[in-house]
Amino acid sequence: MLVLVTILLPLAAGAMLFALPREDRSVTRTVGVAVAVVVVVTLVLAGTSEWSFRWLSRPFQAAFHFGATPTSFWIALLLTMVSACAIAASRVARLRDFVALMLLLEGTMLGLFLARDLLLFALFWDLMLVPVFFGLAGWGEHPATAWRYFIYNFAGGLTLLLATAAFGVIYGSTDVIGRAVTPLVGAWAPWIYAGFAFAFLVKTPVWPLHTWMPPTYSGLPPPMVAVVSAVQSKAGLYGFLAIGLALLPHAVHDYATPLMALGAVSLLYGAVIALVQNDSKRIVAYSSLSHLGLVAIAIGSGNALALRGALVYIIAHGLFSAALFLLLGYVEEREDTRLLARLGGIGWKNPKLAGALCIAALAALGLPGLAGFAGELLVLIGVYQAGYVWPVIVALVAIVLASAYLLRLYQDLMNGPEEADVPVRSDLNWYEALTVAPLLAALVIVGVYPAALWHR
Amino acid sequence: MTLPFTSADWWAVAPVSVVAVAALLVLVADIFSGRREQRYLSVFIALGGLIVAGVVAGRQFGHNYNAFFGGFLAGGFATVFQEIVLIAAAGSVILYAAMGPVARVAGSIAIMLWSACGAMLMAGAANLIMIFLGLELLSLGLYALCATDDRTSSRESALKYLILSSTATAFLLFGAALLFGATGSVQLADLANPSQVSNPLFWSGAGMFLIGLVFKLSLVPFHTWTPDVFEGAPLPVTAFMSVATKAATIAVFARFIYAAVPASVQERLLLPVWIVAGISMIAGNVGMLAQRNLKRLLGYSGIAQVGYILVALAGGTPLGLRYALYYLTAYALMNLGAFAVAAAISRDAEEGAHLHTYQGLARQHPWLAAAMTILLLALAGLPPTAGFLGKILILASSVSAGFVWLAALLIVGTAISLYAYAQVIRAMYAAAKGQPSQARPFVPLACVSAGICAAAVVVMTFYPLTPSNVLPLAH
Amino acid sequence: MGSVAYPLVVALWLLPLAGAVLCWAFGPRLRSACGWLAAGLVGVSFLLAVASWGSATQNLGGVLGAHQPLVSWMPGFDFGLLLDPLSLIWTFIITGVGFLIVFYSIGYMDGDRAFARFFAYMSFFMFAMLTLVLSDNFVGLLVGWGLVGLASYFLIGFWFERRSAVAAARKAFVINVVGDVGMMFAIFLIVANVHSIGFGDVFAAAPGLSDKLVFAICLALFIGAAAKSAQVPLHTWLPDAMEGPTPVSALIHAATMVTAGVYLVARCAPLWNHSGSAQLLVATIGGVTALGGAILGTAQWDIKRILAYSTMSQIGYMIMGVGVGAYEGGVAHFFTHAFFKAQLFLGAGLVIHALHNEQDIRAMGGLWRRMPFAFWVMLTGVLSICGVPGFSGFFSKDAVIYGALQHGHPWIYAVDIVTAGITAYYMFRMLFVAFLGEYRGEAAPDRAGRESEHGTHAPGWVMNVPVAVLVVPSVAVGGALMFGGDNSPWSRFFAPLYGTPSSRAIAVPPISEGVTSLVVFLTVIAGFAIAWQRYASRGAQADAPARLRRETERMPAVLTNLFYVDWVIERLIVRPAQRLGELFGRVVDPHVLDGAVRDLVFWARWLGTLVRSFQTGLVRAYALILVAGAACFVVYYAVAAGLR
Amino acid sequence: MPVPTGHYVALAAVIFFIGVLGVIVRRNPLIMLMSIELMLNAGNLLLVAFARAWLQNAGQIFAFIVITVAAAEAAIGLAIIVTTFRPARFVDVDDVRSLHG
Repeated sequence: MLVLVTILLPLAAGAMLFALPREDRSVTRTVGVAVAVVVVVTLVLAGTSEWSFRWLSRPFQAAFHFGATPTSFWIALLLTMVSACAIAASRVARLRDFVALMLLLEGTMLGLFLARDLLLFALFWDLMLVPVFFGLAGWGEHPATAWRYFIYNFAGGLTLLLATAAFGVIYGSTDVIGRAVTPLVGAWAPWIYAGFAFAFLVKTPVWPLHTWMPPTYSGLPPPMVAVVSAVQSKAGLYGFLAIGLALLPHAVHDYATPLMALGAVSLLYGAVIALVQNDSKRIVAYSSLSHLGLVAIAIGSGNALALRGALVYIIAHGLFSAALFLLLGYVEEREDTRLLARLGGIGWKNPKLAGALCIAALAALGLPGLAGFAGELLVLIGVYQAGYVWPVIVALVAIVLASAYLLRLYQDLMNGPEEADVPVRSDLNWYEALTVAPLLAALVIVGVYPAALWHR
Repeated sequence: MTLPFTSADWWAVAPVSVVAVAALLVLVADIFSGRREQRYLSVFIALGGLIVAGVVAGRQFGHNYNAFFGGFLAGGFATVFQEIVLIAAAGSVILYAAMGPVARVAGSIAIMLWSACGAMLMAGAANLIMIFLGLELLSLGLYALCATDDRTSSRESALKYLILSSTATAFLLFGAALLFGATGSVQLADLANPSQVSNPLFWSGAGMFLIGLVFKLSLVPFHTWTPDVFEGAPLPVTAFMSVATKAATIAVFARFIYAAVPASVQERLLLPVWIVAGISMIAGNVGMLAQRNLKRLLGYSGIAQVGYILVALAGGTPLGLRYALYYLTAYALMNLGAFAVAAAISRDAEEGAHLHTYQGLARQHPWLAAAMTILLLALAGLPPTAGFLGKILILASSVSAGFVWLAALLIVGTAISLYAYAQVIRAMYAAAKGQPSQARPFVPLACVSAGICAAAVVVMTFYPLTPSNVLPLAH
Repeated sequence: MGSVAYPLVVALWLLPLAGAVLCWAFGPRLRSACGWLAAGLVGVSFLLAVASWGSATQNLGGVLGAHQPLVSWMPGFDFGLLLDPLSLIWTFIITGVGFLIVFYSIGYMDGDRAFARFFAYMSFFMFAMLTLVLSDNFVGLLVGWGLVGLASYFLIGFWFERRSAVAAARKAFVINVVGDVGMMFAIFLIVANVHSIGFGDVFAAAPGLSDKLVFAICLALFIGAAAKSAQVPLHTWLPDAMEGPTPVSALIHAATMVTAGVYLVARCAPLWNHSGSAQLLVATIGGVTALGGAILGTAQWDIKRILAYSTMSQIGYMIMGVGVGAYEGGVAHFFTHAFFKAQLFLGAGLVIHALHNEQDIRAMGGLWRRMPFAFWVMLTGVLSICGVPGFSGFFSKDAVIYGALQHGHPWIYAVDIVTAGITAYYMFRMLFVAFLGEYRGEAAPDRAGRESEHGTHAPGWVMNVPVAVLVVPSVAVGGALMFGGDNSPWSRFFAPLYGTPSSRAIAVPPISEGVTSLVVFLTVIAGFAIAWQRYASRGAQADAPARLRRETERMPAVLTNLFYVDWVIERLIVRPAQRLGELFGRVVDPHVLDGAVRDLVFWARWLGTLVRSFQTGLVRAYALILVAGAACFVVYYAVAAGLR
Repeated sequence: MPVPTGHYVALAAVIFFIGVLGVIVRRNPLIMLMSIELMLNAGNLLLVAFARAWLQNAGQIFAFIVITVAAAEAAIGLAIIVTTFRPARFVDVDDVRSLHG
């Protein structure tokens, strides 16, 4: 029951905010943050309890079945945490509608990650596109981006739909996520897997299906892009873990090489582009294309250690990409630009901002002792154990490149001589600092003791 | 002399009769009513009649009855389709009250109700005569309705509809005659015996009969009339046509393939229909792209949507029929809701048809825009709407029936359709550019209807009512 | 395997971290107290290190030193601290020399606008370096490895409003990441084959592994070592690192961090012992670095860069030593080098500080009269680094050189000797040009923001005392500990780890140790003589400025361009990567990949126009289409009826 | 000696085809309407012929109903044509093409 509350609360709150008569920023933010925090609590209280209600009996069994699995619990926790921070950090125009959208986004994504039924998963898969779409349409830089985002991901959603239907018909039930089911085999399996895989690859995204992502990430307002890049991009990877490997392991295994190849290409491709981008948000966007390629490789390897690492890395990436986007948002807010060429020397006057950005960037480039490193190391050890050498080497090259472009990002913003033409800036105030502090703290904790994620 | 019919026979057609009488009442009331309240009076009488008919029909659902020597099968199957037709009629009649002033309301409403009678007859028709009768009753009414407006486009649509539809009807009749020749019986049930498999009369008859039906379903390449007629006809008529005609025709089609086609040849006999359905799913959706007129756009969309419904039937399984009904219901609600919104924002009969009218609707009537968004997303098959669940069910049944290629075409078509429906949504949420968007009328009745449709479309996702006991033939 | 002293170890490990956190958190409030705080905490952890000496050398149940797991990720992934003779030596240097340098910095950084931040970084560095040397497993080692890289990054780029400093910091970090990546690969190899990351398990399993595998592991490890210890070809970051404040150069880029490579090889001796080819590789790289660094040192004018190249060259010696297998020799050179190189840097720091940030020795001269203290400090340092008999450097360098011969590497032996001569040359060159003759510098303009803001002031006692203290070991420690070959306290100290040097000796050298020392001494004299003749003789003193200018002009391009290593890296790696990025970002992404999707949309629209083109509006056309469709139906059914 | 049913079928087919041609080629809506009537009557002919062949009067009933309906259709059709072409001097369906695309 509590799990249902966890999902419905943000949805209801979002709808209520829309009904709020007029724009009242303080009320809006208070409500939004309060709800987001409460959701964190309820999620933790709910733990892995379940709630189920019959939906379909024909043509296959389907149920409104919610409940966290050990894997999805952490992703959901990440989601609620990032959402809380992001909502707290929201300072856009038309705040009421924006926060409402953020809450709807949180609710729909909670539904996705807590869904134990494939059909439900597919439902929320499409549903979670809508808030982002309106976010892009209402606050983005080019409306066209919204359409690109929507069309790409909706196409993925459709193949997901077809695959789900086929799975349900053949398997007789879609109420299968997170329970020990006999894996699906036979002539159908590869096609069903293809349907799922396409959707997941688009969403992650993985090369060459990623072109919707850079404009989306650079176009969205920082709080929303923080949530999208941190958690929504994990929907695909979670799908690979909870659906691909759990229900169609043979298909995943048979087509592991293409998956890993795409992951490897993404790793290098994203990293190389990030080296030369001038738009700071795009650097992070391409970096996440690169970083998530690593998880794709881990999934392809199917090695137990690598999958543990994948979970750690999913969480880690969520944390540092959210932090990076929020902080870059603060920078842009102060400077009215996010072009590296026009920025510099912010660090002197903004030690807190610089320090926070530094931690986030270091976590992203895999500094030992922070979460990113633990994930990378476990993943690569596992992949190497599984006998794949070339993806490991590619990943190592990408790590070097990552250190190059992330330092470039940090230094070009914070270091160097102060630009003459930039206005006098104030450092993060305690409230702003509070919106990123939890993420950075979590980065350190997970980095020092990642075992917490699988000792549940 | 005494008629050979029992009271049960009359009870079987009671819903139809109620509607017919309601139409008469509308006309009579119109004589005695003054100018001002005229159209509201007619609308409410009509709605009352439709509701009564709906209740009566509902009473029949449980028990199937074979009336008029097997000419009309009441209950179950017929009831469900009749209810859909009644919903369509109600949803369209309301629009007369919702829109700005339109000519000849009472007459139009009466004719519409009689057309509804035809559609209801088709829903229950079990022999060729009844099918033809119902079809013509429906069509003749629509010919007239198309012309009720004073615009040239309205008259033009009437002419086109008249000529093309009559031609198609002629095909249907000729096919019916051949089928009669094949068996010597007009009963669909008698066609189903395997001896027909090798009868050329049966094959050619079935072929021409299907041509007539496929035309009414406006599947490519028999769709050419649809966009023009949808655009030309008055808004309520288009709404009615887009739902009632399709519902009634699908009833006949379903009954034909389930009851009249020998199972052994079903696949070979119906292949062309599935092919045109597949083509329609693509053609209809791409046709929607870059349309500037909502009615025309929905005309093309209807072409594709019927394609989806046929995909559900493709399996020829009872389950498939139930999913077809589910999606048909959903489709009816989506279309009626969309037309209700169109009516709600139009000061004259046509304004709601033009997409530029929707510029910045979200600012003025956010809830109306929200309803429209839900309805359009439902048409596109996005959650949490019946369109989404319907698609899942259709995909499931077609996959289980082995029609994967149809499922694939459905997916492709849907992907395209989203882009097309999105044009409208985009217009609504784009800031009204150019002219300061003029204050729009706010017609509660239409808004209520739109709201009900939108809500129903959402609720249907969570309570997927796919009626059981819808046997095409009572055995 | 716990022990009494274990909590002490944990404490001495964490104290600098506490210092870092405190300075970072309360820096603005503590202000100048930060320096004392950081120095104090480091001092305490030095005392703790001394206190845990006993437990480091004890041998309980086959486990040498104090060792105990702290936390476990999963089976085989246990993390703990290990304090054995090897890590103890490093701990002494890190905390001891570290303490002196931090103390020195209180004076040196006085008045810097980021005073507190500096000490936070320094403390953080020491914590990281302690993690590196105290960790009992490869992942912990790697963590420390990465963290010291980070600390060095922060401190090189300490004055981050200077583009050159920022660039140097980035360069150092990226090259070190290359090294980290190499070590990661070694860890993959180890885990895949040994299924554990603990030193104990791995070394125990080493004999069972195939030669090729051991070589691969050693190679991968050594990539890390080379990057960290500035070995060819990953050395280019070290000279640039001199952008950092001088105490940083003294502590990180001379005494401790850059010797991590030596520690790694010495720590993994069991692996290297099983792969002769790996030993040869390491020794060769070390030799090349030693020689190359020395040669480049002769061409520098910046006092800190001269010291940087000398550091590179001396680390080359150490790497050679541990490479050939003379582990305690290499470690010994690290030990003494830490003292005299720190002393040299701090001495240079005194000079630079006094001349407000003038680093070019051509602009110095005659300083021995102005600042005799600095002169004597530098002189003793130079004598020590050159290996003049009696000074510490002599013993350690001798051990390395003779070790090469003992383990049968005559070529390396030769290279060592030559390098010793060159070293003498360029060190005395620096000394003479900077301190003898007449003062050539015009009061250098005060470059704002760099070093301390206020101009020339005689270094206070805060800066002098540490330097003075350093002189003692850099002169005496060698004689005290390393005299007497196998029986020297040093060898006995390391015997539990490595056994005695002669016990591992492969060949009985044709040349005795005494002769070696003599030869080395003669080459040193030669180097000294040339330097004297060129820079200190009366003739040279006469027209020093002109001679120096001429020398600057005549300097061979290959030396001024540092053997073109940077140039090659730039052209072969950096530029191509950037071009590729441009290509992908500007062309492939928008036009090829996204373009493909846009084409799909285009075709959909095209199909739409096609469909609509049938809607001519002509009834008869519609009728025709209808009939055509009907005809198709009829044909089909005719055929189908025929088919049955 | 009765005429075999096949002849009726053939005749009906011919009439129907003529009707189809008329709809396609003629531009005068009135004549198009006539052609449609022709097609319907072809159907009627079949019905009657088969009714006789099978000795089933359902065919005749069907035919009567069709005739009735056809009459109604003609009436509505004429009305529509009149309203449509009232302004025009010549009656030509090709002039009616404001709706297209």
